Amino acid sequence: MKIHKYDTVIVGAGGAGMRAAIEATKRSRTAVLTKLYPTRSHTGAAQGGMAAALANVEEDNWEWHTFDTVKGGDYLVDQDAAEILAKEAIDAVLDLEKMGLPFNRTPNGTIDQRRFGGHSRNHGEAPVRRSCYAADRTGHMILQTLYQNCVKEGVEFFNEFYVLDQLVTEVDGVKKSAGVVAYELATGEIHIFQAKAVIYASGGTGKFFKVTSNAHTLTGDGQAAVYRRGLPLEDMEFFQFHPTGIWRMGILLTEGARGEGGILRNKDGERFMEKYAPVMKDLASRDVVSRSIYTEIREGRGCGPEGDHVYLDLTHLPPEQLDAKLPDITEFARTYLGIEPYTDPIPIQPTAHYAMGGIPTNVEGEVLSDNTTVVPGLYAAGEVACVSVHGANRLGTNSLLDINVFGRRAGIAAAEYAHKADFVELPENPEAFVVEQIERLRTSTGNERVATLRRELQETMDANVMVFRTEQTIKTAVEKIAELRERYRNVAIQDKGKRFNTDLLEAIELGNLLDLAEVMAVSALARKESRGGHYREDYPNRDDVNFMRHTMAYREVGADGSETVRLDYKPVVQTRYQPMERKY
Amino acid sequence: MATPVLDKADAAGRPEPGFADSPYITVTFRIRRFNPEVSAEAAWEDFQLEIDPKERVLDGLHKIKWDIDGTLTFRRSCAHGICGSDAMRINGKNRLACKTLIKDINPEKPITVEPIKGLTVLKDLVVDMEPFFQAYRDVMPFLVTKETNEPTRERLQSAEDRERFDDTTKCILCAACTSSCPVFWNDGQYFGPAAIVNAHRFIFDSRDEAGEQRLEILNDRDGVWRCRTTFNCTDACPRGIEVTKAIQEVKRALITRRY
Amino acid sequence: MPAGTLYRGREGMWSWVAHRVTGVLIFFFLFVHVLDTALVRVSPEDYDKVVATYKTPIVALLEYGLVAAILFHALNGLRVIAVDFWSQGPRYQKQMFWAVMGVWVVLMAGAVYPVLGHAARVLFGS
Amino acid sequence: MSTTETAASGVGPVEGAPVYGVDNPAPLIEAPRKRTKKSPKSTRGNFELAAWLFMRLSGIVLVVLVIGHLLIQLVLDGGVSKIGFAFVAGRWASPFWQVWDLLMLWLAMLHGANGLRTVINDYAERPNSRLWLKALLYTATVFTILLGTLVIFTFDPNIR
Ligand SMILES: Cc1cc2nc3c(=O)[nH]c(=O)nc-3n(C[C@H](O)[C@H](O)[C@H](O)COP(=O)(O)OP(=O)(O)OC[C@H]3O[C@@H](n4cnc5c(N)ncnc54)[C@H](O)[C@@H]3O)c2cc1C
Ligand code: HEM
Ligand code: SF4
Ligand code: F3S
Ligand code: FES
Repeated sequence: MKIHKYDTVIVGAGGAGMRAAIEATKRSRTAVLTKLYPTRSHTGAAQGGMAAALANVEEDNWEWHTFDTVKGGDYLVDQDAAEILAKEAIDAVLDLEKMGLPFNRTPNGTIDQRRFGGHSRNHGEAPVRRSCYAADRTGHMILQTLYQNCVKEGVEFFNEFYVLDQLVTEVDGVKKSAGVVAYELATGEIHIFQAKAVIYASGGTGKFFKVTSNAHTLTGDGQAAVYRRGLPLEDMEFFQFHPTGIWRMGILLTEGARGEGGILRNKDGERFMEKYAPVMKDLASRDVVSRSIYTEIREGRGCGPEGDHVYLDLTHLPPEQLDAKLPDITEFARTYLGIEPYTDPIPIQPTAHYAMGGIPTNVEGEVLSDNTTVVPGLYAAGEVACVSVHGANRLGTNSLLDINVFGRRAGIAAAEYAHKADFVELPENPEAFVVEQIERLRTSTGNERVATLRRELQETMDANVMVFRTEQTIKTAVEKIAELRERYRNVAIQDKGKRFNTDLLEAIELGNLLDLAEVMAVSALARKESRGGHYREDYPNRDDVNFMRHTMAYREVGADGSETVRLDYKPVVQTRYQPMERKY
Repeated sequence: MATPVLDKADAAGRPEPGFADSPYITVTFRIRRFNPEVSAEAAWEDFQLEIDPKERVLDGLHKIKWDIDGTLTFRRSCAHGICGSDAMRINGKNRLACKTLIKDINPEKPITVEPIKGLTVLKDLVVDMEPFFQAYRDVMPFLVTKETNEPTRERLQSAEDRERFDDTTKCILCAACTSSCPVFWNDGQYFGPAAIVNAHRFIFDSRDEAGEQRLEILNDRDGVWRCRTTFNCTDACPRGIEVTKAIQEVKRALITRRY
Repeated sequence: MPAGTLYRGREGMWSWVAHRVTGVLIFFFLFVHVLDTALVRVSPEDYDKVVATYKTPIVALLEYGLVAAILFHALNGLRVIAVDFWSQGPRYQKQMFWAVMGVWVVLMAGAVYPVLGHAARVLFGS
Repeated sequence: MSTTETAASGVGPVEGAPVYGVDNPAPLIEAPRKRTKKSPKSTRGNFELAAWLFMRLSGIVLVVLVIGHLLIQLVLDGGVSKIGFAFVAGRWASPFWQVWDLLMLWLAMLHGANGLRTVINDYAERPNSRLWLKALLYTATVFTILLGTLVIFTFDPNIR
């Protein structure tokens, strides 16, 4: 075991983590711990773009952007945060340009912008061109540019270090962050990082679904580590399902495909979105389209021998247009389906995409231990966090924005806190939890396999808490998860070694997924309304009287060691916009 | 009821393009295993799988890891060719396991899977990427500008100037190119194509002002001049970057700068 | 080398391997060739003696190989130069490689009689 | 369904007490040479650039010289069969052929030597062996070039 001391420790090197690192490194001695090489982070998968009211191509302003964000999030958005997001968006984009990001350009040399779902001029009048982009690989360019600047600033990375535990010490009755415990993949060694400030930027948790656009490594480690220490998780029931994932694989086909004129069709070749959203049709918001697709499938109009998908039809578009505007997704269709999008429709189905919920923070990125209290020294930003700027449903292109705006804010806030604060004493045996966990798995003689449990978890999540939910399906999921958690105690691994023991880590990741799936299902069960990504068939309407509030989930450990999820609620911050019906 | 599961009988959809019926086939994966905690030697190990030939090699590796032998070790994350984690040598060529379909590499014969060449093997398919990233860091892979007061708006750049270096911005640092280069195999001192690609991305960016320094770095004994135009890098690049072309452009820039 | 660890490169790699092998071969030949030619300075008789040993069929065959090596190296060298200095060169390197092979085969066929003709006459009478 | 052909998960047969273990790992399979933080031992100057350019330029000239040489030696005049002292004497009587052969000798030797230098750099792993091989190469090259030059310039057709 090794002990390191840093002012600031950042967990995760995706967009949010590296944006924070660039600020924190300038101001304090900073270490970035990441379970992947930074450039492997899933930020690189984002295709569409990053929203900012630059008004380079048409009239626009941050106020409209704020409105769209609030409305897109079905009014569950904290409006003070959304305002900051939209205001600082402009500088966030300009900062990235200064760092070297190769945005596409307009004929007069400024950053080009394009339309994206849900972004409108003057409070919903007409679509607006707000998304700044770099071909169809904006996320890739953001990730690369941030990494390049980390190299420039000499940011200190600990690559392939898995953070497995958050250290919390109580000082005078106040819970403070003392540091983190990390596992070095290459050697199996355990490292304690004592830090004045810790920033979580460890990304999403999409891997508890089977069909997902998320990477294998997005297992919610950050959320789980914090949750396990008694800190709350906010709005975990809200998960975004993107309508167009490649059938069975979940690989994302960007909204841009429909933006370019792509049409969704059922097995009869019917353009079914005309029925569900007569005005916006295929370009209605993500949750609406996803639900429509599943309705078609359920009513027997799905395609294929098992009737379990629909088609994204691009065949009427000229091949040149596909080559110019959608090179990556046409390549995906060719590579993974062996389908030529010029002539054949692409089988698609909704895919789990983005966690709106996460570790609750205020607008400075400070983590909350209840509705208002800040945990000194603990920060979070990016998909792992819930500020909440996305509310019940995130608008496309707002997440790349989120990671830059709040990544930067958290980086500055944490480093400045580290300046004035002292190190917090480490708890006794700081490594105890991790050592125990690893030893248990390594020596377990149980008969359950990680892959089996994970498969069952993913299947139950896909079947019961995906696009459509009811009391009954969620209960089924809760029960199944409880069963899986029980069986997880008996899980055994085959690799008993120390070096690159990915077998062990997959087992630990599964444990995190199980914890978070439970929180999600329990939170969803209690929310008896439909809002944004959370759609309850038994309560199909939004209920602002009872549920205009954030869910806060806490882990309770009973006297007998039993674990339960305790739910609490937090009011939504409303400043300018009163809830209205959400129509597109 | 939630996400639907239909009876196969009542779903007489129209026939699938490219998805007729997917018969599972038996495929042998021949994997180069090495575990320093067991033996100092690397050895081949065969695994037989029932697999849909339309699945990826990565799916095959997962099947092995999850259902047969949990000790099999490899890196992966995104599973669709954008993170660059899983470059490996499949049937003798560098590729991404997640971008290679079984049916495209002759599943009749055993599919050989080995770690990429020229980097220290740590375990099974995992190699030490540090030297690779070190070469990347050595070419100053970041925008350098002299301006003292920060501009309040973006710098302008014409669409043509932006297009000039578009190809090399696609790089995902997977190392498929560098570890396919015969010069690199024997002499890890060579910067390697990936580092040159990333230098190219800035040398030809009209906004950048350190092109001269980067060229000087690549004028080094281990710089661009070591490239023997073997094109393995171009053939291997999963992003379709014309790597050799980029290297040649750097060479020519060096020459025109001198003469 | 255990089976399978050979990198399966394509035209570019194999042409480079051949270019390198032929280059080294030619260099060593040149070295010997200068040495033997130097004999003209020392003793014409010895020179003629040495050259006479070159006039056997076996050496003729070796000579044919040498011509093959030089021609390949020269033609592929021109291809490499095109890749270096012609901006479209890298894109057409495979086509150029096959063009090189084509020209090489034609030239080698053309060289059969001039180079091997004498040897044939020695062997089979003329 | 799925079966493994070899026995356990490990690698290769293990006989007797295992030598390597979790806490006593075997040496890794190292690459021949690795880049490290110290690696770019900067070699300022344009030597590599010049050498690279020289290879192309000399190559182009050599095409003419060498192919011409081959044509004359092997094809036009009847091939190796009639080469002899008299033949050489006849050719070197003309300054044109003297210059031709001189140029060819120098260019080919320098081109070849530089080519071999890269080959040595690529394959000789230890700095020491690189040093020795190159020393040998350069000596041989200088020797050959000087010898050849001497022969061409001081050639005496009346030596008999
Ligand atoms: C396919 C796809 C397309 C998208 N397209 C868009 C788009 O067009 N526009 C948009 O705005 N948003 C888009 N999004 C959403 C957006 O890309 C993500 O939400 C965002 O990139 C998340 O960034 P992040 O920095 O929070 O996390 P990530 O980029 O996921 O980074 C997570 C980091 O945490 C590290 N980490 C995780 N666990 C640990 C641990 N235990 N210990 C140490 N380190 C750890 C990882 O190594 C990684 O570096 C898309 C998402 C997907 C999946
Ligand atoms: C006939 C015309 C010739 C041409 C057009 C030619 C061209 C070239 C070129 C362009 C290269 C550089 C290849 C690279 O950098 O990848 C090269 C390399 C080389 N040449 Fe030549 N060459 C010719 C004749 C010769 C001769 C006569 C010799 C021997 C003395 C020779 C020996 C070599 C060697 C050893 C190399 C190095 C190979 C390597 O590094 O892979 N060449 N040649
Ligand atoms: S150039 Fe291509 S092969 Fe090389 S690292 Fe980049 S993406 Fe990979
Ligand atoms: S493989 Fe190597 S030799 Fe040059 S063309 Fe590519 S860098
Ligand atoms: S797993 Fe990301 S590139 Fe293959």
